[in-house]
Amino acid sequence: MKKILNQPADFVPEMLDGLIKAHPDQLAYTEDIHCIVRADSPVQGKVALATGGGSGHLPVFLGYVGKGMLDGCAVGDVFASPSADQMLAVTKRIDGGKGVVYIYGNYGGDVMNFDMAAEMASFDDIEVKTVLVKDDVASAPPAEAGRRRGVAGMVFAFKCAGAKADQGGSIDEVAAAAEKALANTRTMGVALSPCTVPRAGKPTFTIGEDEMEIGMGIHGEPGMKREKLQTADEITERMMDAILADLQPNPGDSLAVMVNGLGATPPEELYIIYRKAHDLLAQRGIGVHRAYVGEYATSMEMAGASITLMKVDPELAALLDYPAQTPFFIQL
Amino acid sequence: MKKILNQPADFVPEMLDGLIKAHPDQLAYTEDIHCIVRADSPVQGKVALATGGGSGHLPVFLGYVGKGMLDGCAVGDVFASPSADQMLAVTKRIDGGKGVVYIYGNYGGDVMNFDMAAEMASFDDIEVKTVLVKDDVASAPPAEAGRRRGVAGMVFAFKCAGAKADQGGSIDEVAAAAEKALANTRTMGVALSPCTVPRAGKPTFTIGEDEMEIGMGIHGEPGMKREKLQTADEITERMMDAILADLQPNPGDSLAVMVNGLGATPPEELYIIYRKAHDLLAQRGIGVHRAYVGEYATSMEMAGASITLMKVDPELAALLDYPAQTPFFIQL
Amino acid sequence: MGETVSSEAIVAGVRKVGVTLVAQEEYLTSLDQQMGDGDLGITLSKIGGALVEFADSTPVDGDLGKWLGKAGMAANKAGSSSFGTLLATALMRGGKVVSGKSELTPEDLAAMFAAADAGVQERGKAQLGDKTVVDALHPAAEAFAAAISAGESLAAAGQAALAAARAGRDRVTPLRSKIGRASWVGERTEGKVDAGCEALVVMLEAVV
Amino acid sequence: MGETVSSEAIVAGVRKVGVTLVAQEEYLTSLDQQMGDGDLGITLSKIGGALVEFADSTPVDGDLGKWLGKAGMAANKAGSSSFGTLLATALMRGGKVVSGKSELTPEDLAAMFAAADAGVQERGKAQLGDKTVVDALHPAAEAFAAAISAGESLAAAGQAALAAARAGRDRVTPLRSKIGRASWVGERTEGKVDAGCEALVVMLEAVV
Ligand SMILES: Nc1ncnc2c1ncn2[C@@H]1O[C@H](COP(=O)(O)OP(=O)(O)O)[C@@H](O)[C@H]1O
Ligand SMILES: Nc1ncnc2c1ncn2[C@@H]1O[C@H](COP(=O)(O)OP(=O)(O)O)[C@@H](O)[C@H]1O
Ligand SMILES: [Mg+2]
Ligand SMILES: [Mg+2]
Ligand SMILES: [Mg+2]
Ligand SMILES: [Mg+2]
Repeated sequence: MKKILNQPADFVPEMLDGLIKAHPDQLAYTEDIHCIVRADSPVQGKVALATGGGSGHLPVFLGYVGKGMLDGCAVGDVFASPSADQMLAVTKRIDGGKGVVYIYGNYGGDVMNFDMAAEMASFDDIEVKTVLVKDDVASAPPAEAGRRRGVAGMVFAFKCAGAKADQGGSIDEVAAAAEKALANTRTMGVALSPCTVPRAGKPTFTIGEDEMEIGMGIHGEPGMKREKLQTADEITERMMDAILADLQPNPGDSLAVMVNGLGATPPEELYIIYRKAHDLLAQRGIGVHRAYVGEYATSMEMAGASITLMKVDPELAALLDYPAQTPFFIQL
Repeated sequence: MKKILNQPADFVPEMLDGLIKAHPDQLAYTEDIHCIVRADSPVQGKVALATGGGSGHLPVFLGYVGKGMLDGCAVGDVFASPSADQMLAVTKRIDGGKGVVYIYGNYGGDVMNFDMAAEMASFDDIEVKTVLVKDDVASAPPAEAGRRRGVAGMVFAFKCAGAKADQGGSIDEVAAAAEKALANTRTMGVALSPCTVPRAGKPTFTIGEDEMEIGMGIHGEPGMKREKLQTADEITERMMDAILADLQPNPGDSLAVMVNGLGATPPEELYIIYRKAHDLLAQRGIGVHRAYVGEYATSMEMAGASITLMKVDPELAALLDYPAQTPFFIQL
Repeated sequence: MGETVSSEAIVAGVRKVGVTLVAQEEYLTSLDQQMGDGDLGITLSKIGGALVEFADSTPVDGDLGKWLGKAGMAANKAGSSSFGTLLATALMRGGKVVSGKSELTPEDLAAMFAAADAGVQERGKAQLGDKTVVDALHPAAEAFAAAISAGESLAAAGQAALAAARAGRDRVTPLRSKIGRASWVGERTEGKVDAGCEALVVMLEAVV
Repeated sequence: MGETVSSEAIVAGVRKVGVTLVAQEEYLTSLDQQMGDGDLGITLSKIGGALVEFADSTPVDGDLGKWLGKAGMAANKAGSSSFGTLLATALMRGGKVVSGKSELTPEDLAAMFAAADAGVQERGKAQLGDKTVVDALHPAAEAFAAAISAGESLAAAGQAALAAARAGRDRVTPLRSKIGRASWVGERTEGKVDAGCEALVVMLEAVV
C-alpha cells in the first residue's frame, strides 16, 4: 500500500502540526506537540479525561478530544505507546482541580506508561483513576476477559464518561460511567488486508487474495482464525454471533450499534454490514437505540470492519445522547 | 482489493437499506429506495435542493441530504447515473412549492438524465434550475473549463446553496449561491491506487507500485499525467500550484480549504497534506477561513487525495458557516 | 417493394439486442476501462436484461411506436450512463415516428434510424468527430436510408449500415475523444477504439 | 578480587548497546511482525539512538546511579512500547542501586542486574513461563550473580549470563505467549522465538 508522507520519522509530528493548524479553535498542545489538549483546557471544576496510545488509528485517540468527550491525549508514534512523560504533561495541563480519569486500551506499553504517569501525577497531588478498555471478544475467551485488548468500544466509554464529566460528575462518577459503558460493550472485527507502518515500510502481515482474518486487532495482531473470504451477511453474522454470545442481551433490550471501518473499507460496505446487523437484532427482538456507521477506530489503510454493541439502560442512553463536539465527532 | 458484499447486483440497494435503517429519523425514500429524501420532506415554503449521481462516492451524493444542505438525491448504481425517472420522483417528493435546484457533477449520463427529468418536472409545474459542478482543474484547461468534471468542490456548493435555501432564499438566489460558490471553487486530486466496481470485479485501472496519477477523477478516469510517487509535500505543492494558478487568489484573501481522502488514504496522511497546504497559503499571505480534512467525496477504496479551495467573501463565508446536519456532515 | 417487418420481428430484434448486450458485458466493460470508467458493459448488460424481460412480457397491442417508447423507458430505468441514456433516447425517438403502426415498411425503419440519430445528437450534444457513438450511428443511419432509397433489400441495407458503422468507428479511432469521460483521458485516447462505437457495432451485428 | 568497572566503561557499554539496537532494527522488527505488531525494532532503534546521544552528551559527574536513571528516562521518551518501557525501567532501577557511585564492583553489577530483573517483573507483571523477556532476563541475572559469588571474572560472568539468556529464550520458544500482544496470537506463537527474549540476547551480545 502506497502512502502519502515525507520522512517516515516525521509522520506523526507533521500530522499533528497539520491537525493543530486545521483546528486552532478546538485543539492546542503543551510544549510537546505529542501532548494534545482541548484549546480551552484546563476546564476548571470539571473532572478531566485523558487518553493516549499509538498513532495510526484516527479518530482514535486524539480525535475524541473536545467538548463533551476528552480533555487531552498523549500521542505516540504509529502503533507505539506514548511515554509516561507525555502522559504526565497532558495530565498536568488538563487537571481542572477535580482529578483526571485515564481511559485507554489494554496494551502493555500503554498500561506500563500510564501507570508510571499516574504515580508521578500523585506527587503533584493530582488524583488519577484508570479505566482500561478491553472490549475485543476475539482476543481472549470470557474466562480470560482481563487479557482482552481495547478496540473501537473505547469510543462509547469516552462518550459516556465525557458526558458525565460535562454534567459535573465527580471523579468516581466519571470513572464509574466509563466502567459501566465498558461492562456493557463488546466488539469484534475482521480484516481483509494489512497496513503499513511508515517506518517499517512493509505490511504488518500478509494475507491471501481470498482470505480474511476473523478477530484481527487494530495493529494487525492476528485474530482467532484465518478463513476464506465470505459474503457481507456471513461475515456480519459471524461477528454478531460472537458478540451476542458474550454480551447476552435479552429480547426487549436496547443497544447502541457501531459499525466501524478499519480504513480502506468504504462506507457503502459498512452500511451493508449495518443492514444485516440491524436485521439480526430485530429477529431477536432487540432494538437499536442509536447507530454509528463510519470510521471511528482505524488501522491506517487496513481493509476490514468491526462491530461494537453496547447494551444501554436509560442512564447510558442519556449519556450517549448528550452533545459532544470534537474535530472528528459531533453529536447534537 | 477485497470487498465486503453479498451479490454485486445487490450492492447499492442493500447499502441504501442499511442507510435508511441506521438513520430513520433523518432519511426516507419514495417508492423506490434509490430516491433518498429528507425524512421531513417536502419542507413547505423552502426551495428544495436535489442532487444525484452514481454510488461509490460516499458521503457524495446522498450523504449531504439533511437540514441546511440537500432535500433529496437520486442514487445510481456504482459509478452509474440514476435514471431520469428517479430524478423526477425525487423532484416531485421534495418540492415545497418554491421550486427545485439541481446541483450535480458534469458527467454525461447525469446531465442527460437530469435534463430529461427537468423537462418532465415542468409538466408538473415544478420550476427547476440546474447548476453543474465543474471544479476539477485537472480535467481540462481554463479555456475549456466547461468540459471539466465535478468532484469534491460540489460539497461547498451544496453547503452554500443549502444555507441560502434554509434562510428563505428564492430559487434564483439559491441557484446564484451555488453558482457563486462554484465560481470561486477549484479542486485537484491525485490517485495512488485503483478501486473495484463490485459488478466489474476487477480494478478500474492499474498503476505501478511506485507511481501516482496526477489529476485523476473520482471514477478512476485517468488524469493529466502518470508520475513517480513523490513526497507528501511535493504532491501537495503540485496540487496547490495547479489550483492557485487557476483560482488566482490575492494576498489578503481568505479561503476555505478541503483536503479530501479518496477512500483508502488515512486521515493521518490527509493532515500531513493539510499542513503543507496551510503553510503554502500562509507564505502567500492568504488566510484559511475554515478547514475541512476528511472524506467528503470518495472513490470506493481508492488511495489518494484531493484539495479543494474556495475563495470566500463575507457572503460565502456566512453561508459556509451556517449550521447543517446530515448523517455524514454536521456543522454547528 | 413490398418487404415489411412484423411486430413479432421487431420484438424478436429487440430481444436479440438484449441477449447480445448481456453476453458482451465483459468485453464492453474492458473497452470502457481503457478510457472511461468501466461501466459501459455493466450498464448495457443491465439494459439488455431489461429489454429481454420487456420483450417477453409486454405485448405490442397494435402500436409498435408506443411499444418502442416504453422499451426506451425500461432501458433508461435499467441503466442510465451516457450511452445507456442515448440508447433509451434512440428507442423513444425511433418509436415516436412509427406511432400507431403494427408493422413497418423499409421506409419506416429508415425514418426510425434517422430519428434515433437525431435524438442522440440532440440529447448528447456531440458533434461528428468528437469520437462518440454518433460517429458510427450517423453514417450507419445515412447508409441505411440510402440503401432503402436505392431499392435494396432490408438485409442489404442492414449490411450497409453495419459496414458504415464499422467504418465510422475505425475513422475516429486515431482521434482524441472530445466529449464525455473519455475526453478527460486526453491524448491517451488516441488510437483506442471508442467503446460506444463498438457497442453500436455489436448491436447491429446482432440484428442484421 | 579487585576487578572494577569505570564510569567510562559503563558509558561505553550503554553506547554499544545503543549502536547495536540501531543496527538490529530490521531484524527485531521482523521478529515482532510474526507475533506482535512489528514495532519492536523501530522502538529499540529509536531508543538506541537516544542512548547513543545521551552517552555522548551527558557527563557522569561522579554519580553513575543518577546517570543511568537519566538514561532510562531518555529511553522512555524515545520509545515507550512494552519492551521499551521495560528497558527504561531496568535502567532506572539498575541505576537506583548504585546511586552515588562513580565506579562499580562486580557485586554492584550483580545487584543492578537483579534490580533490573525485579523492576521489569514489577512493571510488566509477567510470570516466568509467560514467554516474555522475563524468561531470558531472570535466568541471566541469576547466572550472573552466581558466577560473581563463585568468584569468576566479569567476562566469565557475562558469558554465563548470555548463555542463560539464550537458554531461557530457547526454553520458552515452544510455548504459547501468555501476556502482551503476542498472547492474542494464541497457538500460532508456539515454536516462534519471543522477540523480547531475542532483543535481550542481542543487547547482551553487544557488551559481554
Ligand atoms: N455526449 C455524448 N454524445 C454521444 N455519445 C456519447 C456522449 N458521451 C459519451 N458518449 C458515448 O458513450 C460511450 C461511453 O458510454 P458510458 O460508459 O455509458 O458513458 P459514461 O460512463 O461516461 O456515462 C462513449 O464511448 C461514447 O461513444
Ligand atoms: N508485560 C510484559 N512483561 C514482560 N515482558 C513483556 C511484557 N509484554 C511484552 N513483553 C516483551 O516485550 C516484547 C514485545 O515488545 P514490544 O514490541 O515493545 O511490545 P508492544 O509492541 O506490544 O508494546 C515481547 O516479545 C515480550 O518479550
Ligand atoms: Mg507496539
Ligand atoms: Mg458511468
Ligand atoms: Mg462509462
Ligand atoms: Mg511490538
